[in-house]
Amino acid sequence: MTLLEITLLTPLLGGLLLAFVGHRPFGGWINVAICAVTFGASLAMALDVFAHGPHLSRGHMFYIDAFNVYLVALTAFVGMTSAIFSRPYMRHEVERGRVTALRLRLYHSMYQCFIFTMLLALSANNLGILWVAMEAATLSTVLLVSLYRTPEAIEAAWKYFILCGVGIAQALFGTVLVYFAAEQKLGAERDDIMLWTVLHGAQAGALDPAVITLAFVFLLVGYGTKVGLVPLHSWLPDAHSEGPTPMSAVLSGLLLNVALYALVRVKMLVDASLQTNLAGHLMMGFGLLSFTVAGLFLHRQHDIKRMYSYSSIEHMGLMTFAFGMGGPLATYGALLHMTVHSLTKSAIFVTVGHASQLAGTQRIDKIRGLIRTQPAIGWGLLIGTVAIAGFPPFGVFISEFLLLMATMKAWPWLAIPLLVGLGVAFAGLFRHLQPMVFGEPPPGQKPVEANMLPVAVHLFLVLWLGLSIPAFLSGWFEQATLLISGVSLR
Amino acid sequence: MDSQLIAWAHAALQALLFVAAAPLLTGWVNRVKCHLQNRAAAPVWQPYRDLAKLLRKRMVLAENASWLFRDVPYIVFGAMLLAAAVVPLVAVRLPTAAIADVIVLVGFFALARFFTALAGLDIGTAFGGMGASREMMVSALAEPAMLMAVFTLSMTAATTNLSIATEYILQAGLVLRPSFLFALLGLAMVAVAECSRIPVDNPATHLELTMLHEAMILEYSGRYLALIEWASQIKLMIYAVLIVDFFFPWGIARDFSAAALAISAVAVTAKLMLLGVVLVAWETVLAKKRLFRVPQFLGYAFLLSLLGVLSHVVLETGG
Amino acid sequence: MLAELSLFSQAIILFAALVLLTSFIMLGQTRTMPLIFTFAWQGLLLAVVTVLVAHVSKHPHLYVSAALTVGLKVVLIPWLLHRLSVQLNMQYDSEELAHPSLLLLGGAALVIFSYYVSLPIVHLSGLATRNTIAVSIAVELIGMLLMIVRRTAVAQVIGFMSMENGLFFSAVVSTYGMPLIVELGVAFDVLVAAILFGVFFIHLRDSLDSLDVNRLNRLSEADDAVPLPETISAPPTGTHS
Amino acid sequence: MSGTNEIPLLLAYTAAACSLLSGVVSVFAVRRHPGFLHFGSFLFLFAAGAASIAAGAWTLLADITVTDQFALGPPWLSWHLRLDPLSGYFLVLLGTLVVAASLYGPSYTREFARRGAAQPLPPLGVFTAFFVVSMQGLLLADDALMFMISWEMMSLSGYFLVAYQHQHPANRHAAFLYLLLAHVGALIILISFGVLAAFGGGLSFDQMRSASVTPLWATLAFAFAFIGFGIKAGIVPLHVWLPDAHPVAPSHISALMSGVMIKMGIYGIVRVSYDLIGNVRWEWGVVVLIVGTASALLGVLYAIMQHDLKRLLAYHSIENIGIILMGLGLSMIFLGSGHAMLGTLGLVAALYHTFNHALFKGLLFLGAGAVLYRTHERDLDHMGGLIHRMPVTALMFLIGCVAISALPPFNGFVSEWLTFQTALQAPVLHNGVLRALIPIAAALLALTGALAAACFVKVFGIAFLGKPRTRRVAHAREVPASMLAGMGLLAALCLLLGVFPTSVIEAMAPITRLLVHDALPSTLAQGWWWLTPIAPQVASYSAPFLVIAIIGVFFIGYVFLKRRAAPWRTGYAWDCGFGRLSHRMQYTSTAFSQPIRRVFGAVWKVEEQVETSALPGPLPRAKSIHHQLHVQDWSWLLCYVPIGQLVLAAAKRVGVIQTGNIHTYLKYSFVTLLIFLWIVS
Repeated sequence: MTLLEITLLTPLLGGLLLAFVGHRPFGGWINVAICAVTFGASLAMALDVFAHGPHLSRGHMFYIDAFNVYLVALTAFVGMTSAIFSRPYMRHEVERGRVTALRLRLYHSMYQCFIFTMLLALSANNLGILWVAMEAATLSTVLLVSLYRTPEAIEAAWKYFILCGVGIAQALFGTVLVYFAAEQKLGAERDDIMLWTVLHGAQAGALDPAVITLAFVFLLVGYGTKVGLVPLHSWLPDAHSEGPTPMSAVLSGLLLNVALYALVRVKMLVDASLQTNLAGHLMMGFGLLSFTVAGLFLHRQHDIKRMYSYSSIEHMGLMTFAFGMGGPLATYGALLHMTVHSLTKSAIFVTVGHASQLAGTQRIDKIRGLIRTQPAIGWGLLIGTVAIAGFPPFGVFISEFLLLMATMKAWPWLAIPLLVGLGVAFAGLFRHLQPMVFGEPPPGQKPVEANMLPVAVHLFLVLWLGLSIPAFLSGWFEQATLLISGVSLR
Repeated sequence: MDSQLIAWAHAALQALLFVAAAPLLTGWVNRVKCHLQNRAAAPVWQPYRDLAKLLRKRMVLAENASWLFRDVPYIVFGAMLLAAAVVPLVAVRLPTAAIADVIVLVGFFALARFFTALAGLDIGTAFGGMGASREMMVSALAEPAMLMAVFTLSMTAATTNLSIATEYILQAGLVLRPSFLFALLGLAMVAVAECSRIPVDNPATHLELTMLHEAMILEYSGRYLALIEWASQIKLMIYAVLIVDFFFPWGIARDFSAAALAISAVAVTAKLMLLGVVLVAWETVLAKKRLFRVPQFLGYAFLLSLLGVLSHVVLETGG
Repeated sequence: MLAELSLFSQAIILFAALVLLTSFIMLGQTRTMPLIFTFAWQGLLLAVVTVLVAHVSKHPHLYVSAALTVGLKVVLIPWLLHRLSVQLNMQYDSEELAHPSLLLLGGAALVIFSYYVSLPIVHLSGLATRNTIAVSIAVELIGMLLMIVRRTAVAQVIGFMSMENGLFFSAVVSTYGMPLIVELGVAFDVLVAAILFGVFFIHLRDSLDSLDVNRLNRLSEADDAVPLPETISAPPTGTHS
Repeated sequence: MSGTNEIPLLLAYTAAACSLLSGVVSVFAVRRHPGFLHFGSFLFLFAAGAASIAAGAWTLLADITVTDQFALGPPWLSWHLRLDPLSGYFLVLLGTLVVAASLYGPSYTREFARRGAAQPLPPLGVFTAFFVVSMQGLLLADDALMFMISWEMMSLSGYFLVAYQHQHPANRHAAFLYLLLAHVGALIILISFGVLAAFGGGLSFDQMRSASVTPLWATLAFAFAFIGFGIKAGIVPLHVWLPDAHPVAPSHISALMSGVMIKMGIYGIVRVSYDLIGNVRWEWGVVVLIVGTASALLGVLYAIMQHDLKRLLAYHSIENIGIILMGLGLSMIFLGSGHAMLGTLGLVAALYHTFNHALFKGLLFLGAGAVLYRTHERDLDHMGGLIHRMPVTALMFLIGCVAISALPPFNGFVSEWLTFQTALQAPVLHNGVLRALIPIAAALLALTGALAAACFVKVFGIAFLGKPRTRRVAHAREVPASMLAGMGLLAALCLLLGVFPTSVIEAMAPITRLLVHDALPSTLAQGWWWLTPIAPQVASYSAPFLVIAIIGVFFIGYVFLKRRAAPWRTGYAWDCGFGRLSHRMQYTSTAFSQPIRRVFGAVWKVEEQVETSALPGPLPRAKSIHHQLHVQDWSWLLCYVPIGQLVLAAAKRVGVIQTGNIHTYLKYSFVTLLIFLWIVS
C-alpha cells in the first residue's frame, strides 16, 4: 500500500463514509480527520519524493515529479484547513436553517469526492484519466454550488455545469487529437502511448506540429474554461458567490490551480514538439486579457465573494501569462505564485465567510465596522487583502516581483499593461475593503463564533515564503522550472 | 596682525558712523520735503531730538502684549545694525563685509519684517493684523525683484561680497551697462516699497487705511518706539548707500589713509543729499497707490530687474 | 475515390453522413419529443458506425464501446429525458426559433470550417476513415451551436449530449477509439451528467416553474450601477464655512 | 574588513532590532496597562533612534562603506546590505527624528489610552515599529528586492498609521488615496529597477552600478525613478495625497512622516541617479529644476490658503521638497555640463536642506500636536493667545517658524543661501538659455521664501498671539515636560545647524566624495568661523558672528536702556475711542491671506459666497453676514478626478460581458475557440 495509494483512497473512502454519517454533529470532525490523514500521507509522500526523486507507480498509472508533488501536498493542506473552517461554518448554517441534515450529508461526501478527484487529476499519468478526473471534479462541485437551493444558487450551478461541461468537452477532443498524433508516431499497437511520461520522453519531439497545435488549441479553450480565463470565466463569479464559502475557498484555491497544472502539462508536450513558442504566445495573450479585464471588474462589484472571485481570475491570468512567457525566472515566479495565491485566497475566503455570517449579508455596502466588532475577522480580512494585493512582506509580492523582472527582461513594453492592471486591481480591491473593515459597526452587530486558526496558519506561511523561501521548496521549484522551461535557473 | 585689528576698528567705527548718520538723512529728506511744499521746515537734526525724547519717555504697553512684543525692538535694531556694519559707507576693504553678503542682507531685512509683523499681531487689534497682512504681501512681491537686481550686480562682479563688488565696479571705471540701468531702476522701486515711502505706503500719516508699516508698530511707545524708528531710518540709509555703492561708487576710499577717508566722506554726503532730493521729488509728484495697485507697481520692478539679468546674460557675456 | 474503398468503408462514410444529418435535424427541430427521438437515432447510427469500424480495424474493444453507446445514448438517456418531460408535462411544448434558416446556414458554415480545420489531420492519418474526421468535428460544433441557440433546458441537455456524441465519434474515427479505461471513464462521466441533468430539471422546475433557460439571469452585472467610491464622491477637505 | 569597520553595521542592526522590539512590546499594551506602550515601546524606539544616529555618524565621520548579505528571500537572490556615507547621513536624520518622537510620544499617546478612546493602543505601537524598521531597512538595502520590500512596507505601515483613527470618513479617504498613490509609485520604481537590472544582468545594486546603460534607457530609468520617488516625495502634480494623509495621523507620526518618509523619496532619487546610473545628464537637471520650482511655489501658495494647522504644514513639506529638488536640479545641470565642484555645491545644498527640513518640520508638527493635545483644536481660526498659556511651546514653535521661513541665524537660511550661491554661478554655463533660466528660478525661490515667511507669520500670529478666539483655547495649559523635551531637542538642533554650518558641510564631504568624487575644498579655508563654500572672495557668511551681535544688542539694550528707564505701565490697546475691543475684531487666518489670494488668484479654484441678511428699515444695516470660502486644489480636479472617472467608465463598459444569460456565455467560448482555430491554422 504505497503512500500515493493512501493519499488517493482516504478521501474516496471518506466520501463514502460521510455519505452515511455526514449529518451527525461529529460529521464535521470526521471530515477534518479524513483530510488530516490525507494531508499526512501526502506530506510523507512529498518527503519521500524529495528524498528519492520522481516516483512512477507500478502500473505506470500515476506519476509524481517535482512539478506536481508540492501541488498534491498543497491541495491536501488547504483541503484540511478549509475542512477545519467548514465545521463551525456549516454548524452555523444549519442552526440558521439554510442547510438541512440531508444536504449536510451530501455536502461532506461531495467535499471528500472533490478532494479525491483533484488529487487523482494531479497524480494521473494518463492524459485520459487526467480529463476524467477534471470532469468528475466539475460534477462533484455542481451539487455543492446548488446546496442552498435558492433560485440564484440553482442558476449558478446550472451555468457552472453547462459552461464547464462544454469546456471539458473541448478538452476531450484535444486529448483525442493528442492520442491521434501519438498513435501516428509511436505506432497504434502500444497501449501506453497515452502516458504523459512516454509522450514527454525522448522521442516525443517527433509529434506532428500541425495536429499538436490543433490539440493544444482545444485543450487551451477546454482547461482555460476551468482556469477561469476571460471570456470563458463567466461561471466562476456566480459559482463562488452562491455556493457555501468553504467550497468557494477550495474551488478558488485549488481547482483553478489543478486546471492550470493540466494546461501546463500539455504545454510541455507542445513545446517539446513545436519549435516556435506559439503555445506560449497564446497563453500570454489569454492571460494578459484576463488579468486586465478582471482588474476592471473589481471596481463594479456589490457582492464580497464575487469581488474575491474576480481577484482569483486576475491572479490566474497573471500565472497563465507567466507560464506562457516560459523563461526560467517567470516559471519559478509562476510556481511560487500558485502556492502563495491558493494559501492567501483560501485564507481570505475563510474570513469572508465569517464576515458575511457576522453581517448577515454578502452585500459590500451592508458590511461595516468589522475591526470594531470582531478584530480577529477585521484584521484577518485586511491583512489577507493586503497580502493578495501584492504588498511585501508577503509571498505574493515576491512572485509578482520576479514576474515583473522577467517581463522587463523579455518583453519590456508588456510590463506597462501589467503595472496598470496591478494598480487598477489594487484600487478596486481596497476601495471596497476600506468601508467594510474600518468605521463604526451598525448597531446590534454581534461577533460570531469563528475559528481563525486556518487564516493565521496560512498567512504565516505566506509571510514565511515572502521573507525567505525554504531550501527544499525552492529545490522543487527549480527542478520544476528545469522541467517546464528547459533552462536551469542558476 | 595689527593691520587686521586696525581694519576691524575702522569697520566698527564706520558702522557706528552709519548708525549715527541715519537719522540725519531722514531729517534732510523731511526738511527738503517741507521746502518743496513750502511749509516751515524742522531743523535737520529734528529726528535726533525725537529719538532722545522717546528714549526718556515712560512706556505704555497693551495688557495683551507678550514677552515677544517686548523683545521685537531689540531683534529689529540688532538686524539693522548688522546690515549697516556690512554695507561699505566710506571705505571699501571692510573685513565685516565677509560676515554677510548681499543675500544675507536681504535675509536681515526679512528677519526684521518677520518680527515686526508678529509684534503687530501680538496685541490682537485689527490694525496690527491689517498692517502685518499687507506688509507681508508687499514684501513677498518685492523680494524677488530685489534679488534679481542684486543678481545682475553679483553676476557682473562674480561675487556677492559687497565690498569686493564695489571695488570691482570702481576699478572698472565708467562702463555703460544696460543691465545696470535696469537694475538701478528696479532696485530704486523696490527700495521705495521696502522703506514704505509714498506710492506704496505713507510714512507721515497715522490714517488707519493708508498705513502699512506704521500699523504694525502702532502700539509701541517710549524706548521701544525709539529703537524701531531708528531701525527704519537705518534701513532707508542702507538702501540709499546700496544704490550709491552699486551704481555711483566714485570717490569711495580704497585704503584707510586719512585723506582718502575724508574725500570719500564728502563724496558720500553729497551723493546722499542728492539722492534725498530725488526721493522727495518722486514723493511730491506721486500720490499713494490703492493697495491692490501695488502688485502691479512691484510687477514692473520685477520686470525691470529681470530685463537687467537678461540683458547681462544675453548682451554683456555673449554666447 | 469512393469506389476503390471496400464496401464496409463506404458504409462507414454513409452512416457518418447520416449522423451529420441527424445533427442538422436536431438543429432545426422545435418540438421537444421529436428532438429526443432524433437524439436516440443519432446514438443508434453512431453505434452502427462503431461496429463497422470495429469490424474494419479489427479492434475488439470497440464492440464494447458500441454496446455502451447503445445502452447509454440510445436507451437510458432518451428514456430518462422522456420520463422527465412527461412528469413535468412539457412533452407538447415547442419553442419558436428566431430565424431558423439563418441557423441552418450557420450549421453548414460550421461543416465547411471544420473541414478546413481538419485538413492537416486528414492528410496525415493513414486510417481508412480519415475523411470522416471533418464530419465528427462538425457534429461536435453543431451540438454546441444547438446549446447556444435553444432556450429550454432539455434542448440544452440534448445539445450537450450530441457534443459528447461528436467527441466519441471523432475518437472512434480518428484513432479507432481510446484505450478502454478512458472509454469507461468517459461513459461514466456522461452517465453521471445525465443523472444530474435530471436532478436539475426538478430544481429548475420548482424554482423557475419553467425550463426556459433564458429566464435565468438574476446573476447579471451588465446594468449594475458602478458603486461610486468614497474617493470621488467624498468632498475633498479644506472647506471652510 | 578590520574590526572597527564592522561596528557601524552592528549598530545599524541593533537599531533595527530595537525598533522591532518596540513593536513586540507594544503588542501587550492593551487597555488595562497602557504603560507597555508609553514606556516600554517608546523606550526601545529611543534606543533605536540613538543607535541609528551612532551608526550613521560613525559611517560619516570615518568615511567607510560596509557591505553584508542576509540569506533571506529566494535562495539564489539573498538580501544585500550596504552602509555608505549617503545612507549614514539619512540614518542620522532618521535617528534624530525618532529620538525626538520617542521623547514626545509617551505623554501624547496618553490621550489614546483614556477610557473612552475609540482605538486600541497596540496597533499604533506595532505599526510605528514597522514604519521605523522598514525605513532603516530601506537605507541599508543594496539590491532591488530588499529596497522594494522595505519601500512598500514603509508605505503599508504608513497606511495603517494614517488610518489609525478610522472612525472619521475623511481619514479613510486620505488613507486610501495615500496607499493607492504609494502603490502606483512603487510599481513605477519597479520599472526603473527593471530597466537597470536588464542592463546590469542582476538585481543587486553593484551589478546595476557596473552596467553600461545606453543614454536613452538611462534617461528612461531616471524618468521612472524620478516619477516613482516623486510621488512619495510629493512633487506638485503628484502631491495630492500628502495634505490629506499627514494631518490625520497622530502628531508624532506626522512629524516622522513629513520629516523622514518624504525624504526617503529624495534618498531614492539621489541613490538612483547619482549612484546607480552614475553619469548624470544636464537635461535631467533642467526637468528636476523646473519641477522643483513649480513644487516650491505652488506648495507655499496652497499652504497660505489653509486654515487647518497640520494641513498647512503638510503643504509646506511640498514647498521644501521643491527647494531640495531645485538644489538637486542645479547640481545635475552643473555636473552634466562638466562643473564638478559646482555640482557638489548643489548636492550639498540639497542634502543640507533635507536635514534642515526634517528638523524644523518635525518640530512644527510636534508643536501642532502639543496644541492639539491641549486644545483638541486644529483650525487656526479657533486658536489665539496661546503664547500666554503655553509659553515654552510657543517659543519652540517660534523657532520652528523662523527656521522654516529661512531667516538668518537659523538652519533654514544656510541651506537656502547655499542654493542661491549655486544658482548665482549660472554664468559659468555655456548654454545661454540655462544662464537666463536659472536666475529666474532663483527669483522664484526668493518669492517662495518671502511667501513662506508670510505664511508662518500668519500661523504663529493667529495661533499664538492676540486674544483666544474660543473657550477651550482660553483654558489651555502647558504640555508635559517630555513633550517639551522632544521639541526642545529639535529646536536646539535647528539653532546649532544654523550657527555651525561649516562643520556640518565638512561632515558631509564623504557623501560627495562617494557620489561625485569631489568635495568642497574651501569651506574651511577661513576656519570654522566663516562659511565660504566656493571661495572666500566669492561669498562668505559667518553665522556665529551674527548670533553674538544680536546677543550684544540685547545686552546693550538691557544695560543702558532698561535699568535706568522708569517701569512701564499697562494700558488699553488703541481702539479709536469706540470702547473695548473683542476677540472677534482680530484678523482671522482667511483674512490674513486675503491680499495674497487676490494677487495670486488664478492658482487656486476659489469659490467664495457672502450672504448678508439685511435688517428691515431704510438704512442698509446687516443683521448677519455669512462668509463661505472653498479653496480647492486644481491638480485634484484636473489630474485625479478624470483618471478616477476613466477607470470607472472602463469598468462599466467591461461589465457588459457579464450579462447573466447562459447563451451569451456559450457564444463567448464558441467564438474564442473559432478565433484560436483561425489563428492557429
